[in-house]
Amino acid sequence: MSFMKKPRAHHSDLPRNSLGYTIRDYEGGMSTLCAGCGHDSITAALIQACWELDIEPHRVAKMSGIGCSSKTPAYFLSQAHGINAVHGRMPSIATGANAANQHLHYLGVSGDGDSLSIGFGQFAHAIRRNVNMLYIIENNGVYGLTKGQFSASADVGSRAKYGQENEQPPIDPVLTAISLGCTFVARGFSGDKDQLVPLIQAGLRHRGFAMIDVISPCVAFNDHEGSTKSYAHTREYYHPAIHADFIPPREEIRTEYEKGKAMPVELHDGSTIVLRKIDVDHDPTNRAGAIAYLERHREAREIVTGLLYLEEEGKDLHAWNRTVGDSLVDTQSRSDAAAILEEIQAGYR
Amino acid sequence: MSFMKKPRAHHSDLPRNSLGYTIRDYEGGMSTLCAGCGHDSITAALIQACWELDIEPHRVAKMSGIGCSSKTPAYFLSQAHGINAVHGRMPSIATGANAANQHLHYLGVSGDGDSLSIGFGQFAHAIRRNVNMLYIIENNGVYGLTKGQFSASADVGSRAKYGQENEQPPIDPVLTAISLGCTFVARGFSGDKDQLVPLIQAGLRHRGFAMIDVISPCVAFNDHEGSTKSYAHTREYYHPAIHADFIPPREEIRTEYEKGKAMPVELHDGSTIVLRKIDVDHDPTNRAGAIAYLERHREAREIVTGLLYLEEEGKDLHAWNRTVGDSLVDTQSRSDAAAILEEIQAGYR
Amino acid sequence: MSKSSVNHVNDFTLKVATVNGTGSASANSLLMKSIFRMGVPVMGKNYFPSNIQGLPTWYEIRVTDPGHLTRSGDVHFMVAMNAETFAKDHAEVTPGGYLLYDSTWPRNRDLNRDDIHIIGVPLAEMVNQHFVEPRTRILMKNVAYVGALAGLLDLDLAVIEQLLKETFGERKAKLVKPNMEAVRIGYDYVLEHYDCPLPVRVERADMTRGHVVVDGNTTAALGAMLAGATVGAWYPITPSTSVMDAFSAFCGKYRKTEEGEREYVILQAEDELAAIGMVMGAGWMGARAFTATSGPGISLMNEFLSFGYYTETPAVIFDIQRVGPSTGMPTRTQQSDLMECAYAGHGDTRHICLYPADPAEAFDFSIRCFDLAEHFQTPVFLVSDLDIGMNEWMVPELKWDESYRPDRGKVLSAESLESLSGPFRRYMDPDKDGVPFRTLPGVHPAGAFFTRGSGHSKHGTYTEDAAEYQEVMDRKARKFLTAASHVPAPVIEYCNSTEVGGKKRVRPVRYGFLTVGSGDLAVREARHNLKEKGMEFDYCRVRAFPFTREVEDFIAEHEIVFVVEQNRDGQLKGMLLAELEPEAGKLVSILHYNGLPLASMHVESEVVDHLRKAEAS
Amino acid sequence: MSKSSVNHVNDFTLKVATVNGTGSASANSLLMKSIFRMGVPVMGKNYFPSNIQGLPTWYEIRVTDPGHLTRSGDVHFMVAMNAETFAKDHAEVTPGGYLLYDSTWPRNRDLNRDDIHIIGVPLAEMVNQHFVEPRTRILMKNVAYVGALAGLLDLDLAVIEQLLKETFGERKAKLVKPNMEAVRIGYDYVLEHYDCPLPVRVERADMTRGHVVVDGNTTAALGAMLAGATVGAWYPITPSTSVMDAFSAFCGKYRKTEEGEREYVILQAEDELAAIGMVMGAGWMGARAFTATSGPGISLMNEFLSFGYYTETPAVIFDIQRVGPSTGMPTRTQQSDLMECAYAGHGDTRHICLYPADPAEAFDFSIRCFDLAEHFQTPVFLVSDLDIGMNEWMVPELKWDESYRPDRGKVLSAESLESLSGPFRRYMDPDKDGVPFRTLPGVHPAGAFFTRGSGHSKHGTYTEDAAEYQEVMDRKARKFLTAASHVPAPVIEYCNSTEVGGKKRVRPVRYGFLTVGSGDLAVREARHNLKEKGMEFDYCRVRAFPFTREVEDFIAEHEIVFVVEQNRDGQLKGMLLAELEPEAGKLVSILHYNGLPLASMHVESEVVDHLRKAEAS
Ligand SMILES: Cc1ncc(C[n+]2csc(CCOP(=O)(O)OP(=O)(O)O)c2C)c(N)n1
Ligand SMILES: Cc1ncc(C[n+]2csc(CCOP(=O)(O)OP(=O)(O)O)c2C)c(N)n1
Ligand code: SF4
Ligand code: SF4
Ligand SMILES: [Mg+2]
Ligand SMILES: [Mg+2]
Repeated sequence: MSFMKKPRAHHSDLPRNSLGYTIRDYEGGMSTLCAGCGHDSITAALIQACWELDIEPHRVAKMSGIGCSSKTPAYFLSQAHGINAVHGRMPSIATGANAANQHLHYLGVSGDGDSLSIGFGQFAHAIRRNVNMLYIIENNGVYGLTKGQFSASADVGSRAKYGQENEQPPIDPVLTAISLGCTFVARGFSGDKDQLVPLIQAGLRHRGFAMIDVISPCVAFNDHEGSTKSYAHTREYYHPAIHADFIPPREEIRTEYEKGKAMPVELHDGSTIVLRKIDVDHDPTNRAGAIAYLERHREAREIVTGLLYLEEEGKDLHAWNRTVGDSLVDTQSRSDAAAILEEIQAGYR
Repeated sequence: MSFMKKPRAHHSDLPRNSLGYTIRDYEGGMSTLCAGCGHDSITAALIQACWELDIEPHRVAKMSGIGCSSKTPAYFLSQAHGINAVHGRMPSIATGANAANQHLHYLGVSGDGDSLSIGFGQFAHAIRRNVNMLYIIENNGVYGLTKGQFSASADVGSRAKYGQENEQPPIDPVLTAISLGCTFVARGFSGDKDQLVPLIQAGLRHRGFAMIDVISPCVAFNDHEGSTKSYAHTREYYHPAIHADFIPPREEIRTEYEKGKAMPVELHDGSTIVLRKIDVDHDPTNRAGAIAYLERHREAREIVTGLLYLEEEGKDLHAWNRTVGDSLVDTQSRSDAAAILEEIQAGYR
Repeated sequence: MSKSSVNHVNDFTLKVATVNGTGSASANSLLMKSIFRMGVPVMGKNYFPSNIQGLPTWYEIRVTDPGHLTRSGDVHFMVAMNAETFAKDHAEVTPGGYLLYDSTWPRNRDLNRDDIHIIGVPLAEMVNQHFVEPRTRILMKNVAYVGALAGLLDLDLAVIEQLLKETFGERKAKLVKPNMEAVRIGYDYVLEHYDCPLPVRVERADMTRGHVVVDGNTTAALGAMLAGATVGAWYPITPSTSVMDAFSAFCGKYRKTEEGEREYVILQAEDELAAIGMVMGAGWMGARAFTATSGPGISLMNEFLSFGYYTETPAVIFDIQRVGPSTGMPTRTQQSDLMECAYAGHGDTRHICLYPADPAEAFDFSIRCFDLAEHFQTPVFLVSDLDIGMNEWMVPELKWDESYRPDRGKVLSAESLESLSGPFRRYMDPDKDGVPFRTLPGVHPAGAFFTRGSGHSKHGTYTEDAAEYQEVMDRKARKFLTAASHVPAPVIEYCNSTEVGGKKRVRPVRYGFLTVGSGDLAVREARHNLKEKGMEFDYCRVRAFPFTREVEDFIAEHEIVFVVEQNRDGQLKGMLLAELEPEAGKLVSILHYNGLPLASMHVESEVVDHLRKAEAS
Repeated sequence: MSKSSVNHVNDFTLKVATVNGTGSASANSLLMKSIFRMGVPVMGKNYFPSNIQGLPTWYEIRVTDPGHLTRSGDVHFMVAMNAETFAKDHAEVTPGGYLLYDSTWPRNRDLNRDDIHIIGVPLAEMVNQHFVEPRTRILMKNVAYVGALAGLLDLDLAVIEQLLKETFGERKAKLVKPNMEAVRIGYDYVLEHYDCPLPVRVERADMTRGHVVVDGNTTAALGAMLAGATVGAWYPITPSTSVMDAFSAFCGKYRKTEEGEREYVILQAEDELAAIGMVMGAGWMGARAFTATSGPGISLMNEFLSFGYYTETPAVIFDIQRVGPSTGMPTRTQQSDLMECAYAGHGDTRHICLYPADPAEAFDFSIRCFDLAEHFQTPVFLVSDLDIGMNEWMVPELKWDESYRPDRGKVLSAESLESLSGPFRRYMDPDKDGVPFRTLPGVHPAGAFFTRGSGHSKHGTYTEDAAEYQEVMDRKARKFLTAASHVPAPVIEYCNSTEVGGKKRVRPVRYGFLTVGSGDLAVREARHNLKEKGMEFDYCRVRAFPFTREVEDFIAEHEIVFVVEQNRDGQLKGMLLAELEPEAGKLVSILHYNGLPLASMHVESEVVDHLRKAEAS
């Protein structure tokens, strides 16, 4: 249960990041998910990514909706505030929180049911507003917590545990996000931590809405034959399109990348993402091209992964609002209130 | 007001369709919209399309949400049942009604606010279910009825009546619909009835969800300079990509079309749509191609119109549900109820 | 042993504490069902966590009189299989009771009450010796405790074997053998090591004939199918999900043509707003349609419910209540949506609600809901709860009333429309019962009109006119009054009632109990126990909103009416006060809202407390 | 002329019937404001349609005592500019009253009452002669009737000119001249053709000093700005839209840095579910945040409101009520969300509500809402309505209390967290007032905890434990009790009250009025008129939910309390019954719900009726 914090004994031998924290300091309560659930692997990747990035744990705001996936913020960063919204409505909570205080790291975790069914409108509009946050969809193609109904990301032809076949086209979070103007769109797999960790790091550093769709098999209800979100199926059709190396500010880009195959993109805070193309026909900075690329591979049933689209120039919520630098949390009574009131009322006589 | 029916004097000189109706029989109450509102032109196109198609007026179910656009079903087909849902939720009403009775023509009218803001989730999911209906978005880029706020279809850089500039990327109903797997996607302009009428006819005949995004300027709040949904701007950037001729069943395809430039597509009921390409680089039956085409023209700020994507093979709601042919409205008590009850209860002892 | 022993043949409570996801649910069900098959009345309640695997879960079985199949509050026998909750479970046993644990591992020495009997059985050890496959080992440990209990409580192994055969059917018949081996492992061990059967045990009887064991979500779904519902739209939410699962299964079997075509549509909506919208759309089209949900879903449906009320669109909503507010405790029970359902929506709205007490009534009321929704052209709620909906109840067999004909309400046919002289007017009151005529789309051009949630006149036209608006609202208020004489009357029982010349004559006592829904049996048991202590109470169970005349009279007849309900704020009491304006101070709340089903003991002690205090002051 | 004449100097009602979208709104506003500037108390109410152009619209101006600036129910002067509604408007004039119409066109001969004075002015003809541009002609016709009224009612042309100058400002100064010409056209015509001024007219006075003319959405927004709200999230809906428009305008002026950077964020959400979610997110983060909406929006917010209640997240919601149910009549007023707001959400939820009576109180209460929301860590409603929110009221100037300091509630600072000995526990009750301590994100690791709408213990941890769940719910109930002594007390006025040694001593009369919000002035006027007829009533205006002690006492002190409210179902009465359990039969409803603001005449006649009937029986 989430209140059973893991013993935080001091492991003096564990490596420490520049803040002096070991990776244990980024852990949370004990998971209550099923053994083998993909979501737990994503939790582990998040912990590693934050530790490596030297993020102060308490400067993160963790947010989620409702579902097995949405429970996970209780399992990492126990020194950070977290909030479990109602089902599908985390994007609005995140938007409001971010509006009030732009100085925290916003980390949202959702499920495919939470984001693509009940929450689809809020998901789309948070993208439109380019809220500065990392938004992870732990995508298993089913409703885990309510025991195995198809979600809106279930592929045509995918079979449920008891045999029914899905015939409705899936909502693909990646395609949707790109077509809605999302400025950072990636796909990962809970089973590939090496790929996932730098994606998470880049997403956290990106200024704007960063969406990572992580295929995360549900061992209880959607890991059988016939499911297109099982471990086996994902591994078979897994297709890394691009590899993203996240390089913190001031760190040298050490490797020499072959020209045309690698592409360093500098983020607003000075860090860099080096995109190494595995598929040369994919340009992750061209929206139309990225869509066309996805379409081609969709037809081949391939699950393309990596940082699929990136636009570093988009204005985030505070940029287009032209908000002051301070957070908007403090409210003091104004000394000029009476004068303002008088000035305004002059027009009401 | 909508209850002030126009005088239905008999104009014996008006032409009649094969059912013996004049176009007057397809009219509705008097419009209460602003003089010059684009929505009224769409109403006129709908009236003409239904009359020409020889549709029995009372076999149409008219549905809408809330907004100026959503008022229009009161202004056509007064012999048809209509329903004004709550704001943004017409798709669910339409889905339920259609589920209950697949034998009517379903005609939904919505606005950009109604469909892309509050109703975005329902809009997307009605597409996923491929509900057999014509769904028109009367797109003016603003909330007309609540007096001029930007809607989610407002373009970046578009200016509101009192000068504010929109900085959030628009949700494009056409791109969205195609990427969600919509089987019939078109765009029209309230100012071009010639193009619009056959699109409406084809959409009504298409089995599945047919979406037409109709640019429909709001003269009260969004027809000024700087607006990208004004009459002037739309005319300037108007770009017909493809022309669709709708040809009823049994009617000969008379014109000889130049090869490669025209493409007849047969609909499930035997009627045909002949697609005449104006832009040869656009293939309206290729999803990836259609998206790429749209993206290219979007970058040029062009408003491409016509039947932009068509898939005639998709299963509609009743096909994937495998519903019986009858409507599901009649309920008689079953003569075998007692026996069923006994059989079922045998398992409860 | 100096300690006393609970000595109840066919009258005790047994509780099993396990971890979820280990297969204990089917073992517990087997246990309960085998008692039922022995002809002994039994109740089974499942307290499960809101996750899939690894958290504490309990199953409570009560063996008792058929009229008291409810929680009493006592636990006479605890099967403590979960190390994490062992201390709590151990503490909960009634003095003189029994605790069975898995003695494979040593238990905490501190947890060793000397006023209860502790029975160790090395379940894991024995099962692990016998079975190899890890998952089988986990599952069989549960079957083995069923075997141990069979020995201790004197359950019939033949009955257990028969149940296993039925469960596995032909396709999985080969599973019966290993399961019976596991049963035997437990059974043989206790027979060898303990004095079996115990004083607390089951004895074959003949008290379950004519009864079935079933949950209320299944029966509600069955009602919907037999009432002819053809469109079901829903969004999954605990504890309502099994309503649509059952509806789907029933329709799959009884509602397909020979070619396999479906005479129904089930729509898994994207959320509850869409689910109720679909139901409204189908209802407007003329089909019988329904949705099933729980509290959060009702909250999301508020806007459409207001629309349904105002446009007079039939719709049926099954609310399977769970613990609120917000997400609350999704797998625990409560009656805390009473107000929300009755008044859901902004503006002056009110909805017909039926409150079943058990799965049998859920079946009847499910059917009634569809009739009322069409008769009164309005949303109608079946307000059930997790306890009724998801627990297995022993109830009298469901009966089919052969005279039943669906009440489709006042719908004008094509013929009547054809012969209409003037235009069709949607919102009139031709019969002075507040109920207008309606027409269905596609039937006839003369029936066409525009349904709108905005202001409309009695003709169905758009209006912003003060008088026209009010006229329609006033008629709707009259319609609601009419409904009060159509909804199920309360169940009322007097302590003193005599039949004189075929007429019932009653003499009310001073005090009455008034309750609703799943409070029924616990209040009845409390009433029974209090009577044995010399305190008499009349009884009223409200079965519908609007409240009927009989409820008003019952309250008027008594000095104090104890209103027993399962929520914190006394919602039913508040509604009674607001709607009926009884004398001040007459209604006294007895509340229970911790998520467990109401226990008779709680009711009893609260009443006694209140009366003692009242006397003292 | 044999007919009588209404002869009221500074005491009459004038109503203007026009078509919307023609510019009449500004003409009417000019009319009202010029009376105000002449030192004469005035009320202006706008009855506009729910469309943009071409439907009937009315503006009602009442000139009277400052205490009765409310609808009386009479119309002494009708300006009938709309052919479509002419018959109805003509019928509405009080005998002896006046009707002005545009005599450019002949009017229907049937519509020619001989008990009123009919004044024809060829407005269109004269205006069309003078102006050329079509749009100008339409606009100027309205200005011309203002001119005609100036002549007939003796309004000061200099005042009108000054107002025009202020309206157009420097940028559009050249518009003043043509407007004054149009004024003159009407003015000169009536002076030439009628005996001006009429017996019904305005006379300069000095009764408006220290007052302003303003609507309640503007003042609520002003309150929000001065209370320091920094995040506003909303979805446009009539009649609440102008709240956020005004907030945006005020912030644009007073809340920007010198560089033009905003110290606030206004979010136009995609719907009301998102709007309240944003407010909850900002409140959780520690900012003062609010939304403005109307009935349908509240319905959509139910789920999040339940979340806010249960997680104890501050939020402020302005509900500007309109006519329900469903879409209802969006441009008409009602008080029909009283119950919805108080109990919004499933499960046991209840919310603090403040009920302002006019724009001045909307200002004060708007500020109070933010303090209460943070003090009690819960959603708080400002329950206003269209009448208060969108009509222009003459009210005493708004005053700023220099001693005001925002009450940010119990928030632990980084320092207190630093020195915390144990872990932070979110849901305790350290001060025995039911109010726990909270922490804000990002402040200190020791303050971290997980906010959840699912079951939680007093420590803030996840729980499914019956006792832990209940403990938190019980504390919340206590918190709500505490709130009852923090919310605004009712305004109570007795007919007989004396001061003895500085202490007020009252002797209640038999009957009392009890009302809420915008019912205030109409009930006061009714009370005043009834007193003149020899009938005395004490007065109570409820200003908040939970109800305070004083409300309970007021009801107890009177034989009958007439509960006057603007909805069909007597929602306030129902809440009073449910919450306070007064003696049966004591509360008598006076209801008004046709969408127009309450008129004093209606209250008066209903009371008289009731008492007459009671006497007769
Ligand atoms: C309003 C509402 N409706 C329904 C539910 C029930 N519910 C809880 S989680 C869930 C689906 C979760 O699916 P997903 O987001 O894919 O998460 P997963 O469990 O698969 O990780 C549903 C339907 C709810 N909590 N609230
Ligand atoms: C729940 C709810 N929120 C808000 C409104 C107010 N409202 C009515 S129409 C509308 C926007 C309509 O915009 P659009 O759909 O673009 O239609 P248009 O008037 O531009 O044709 C809004 C916000 C409402 N009716 N219901
Ligand atoms: S049910 Fe599926 S998603 Fe949920 S915890 Fe288990 S494996 Fe993970
Ligand atoms: S406001 Fe705009 S959308 Fe509405 S009727 Fe007028 S022109 Fe049309
Ligand atoms: Mg999922
Ligand atoms: Mg619009």
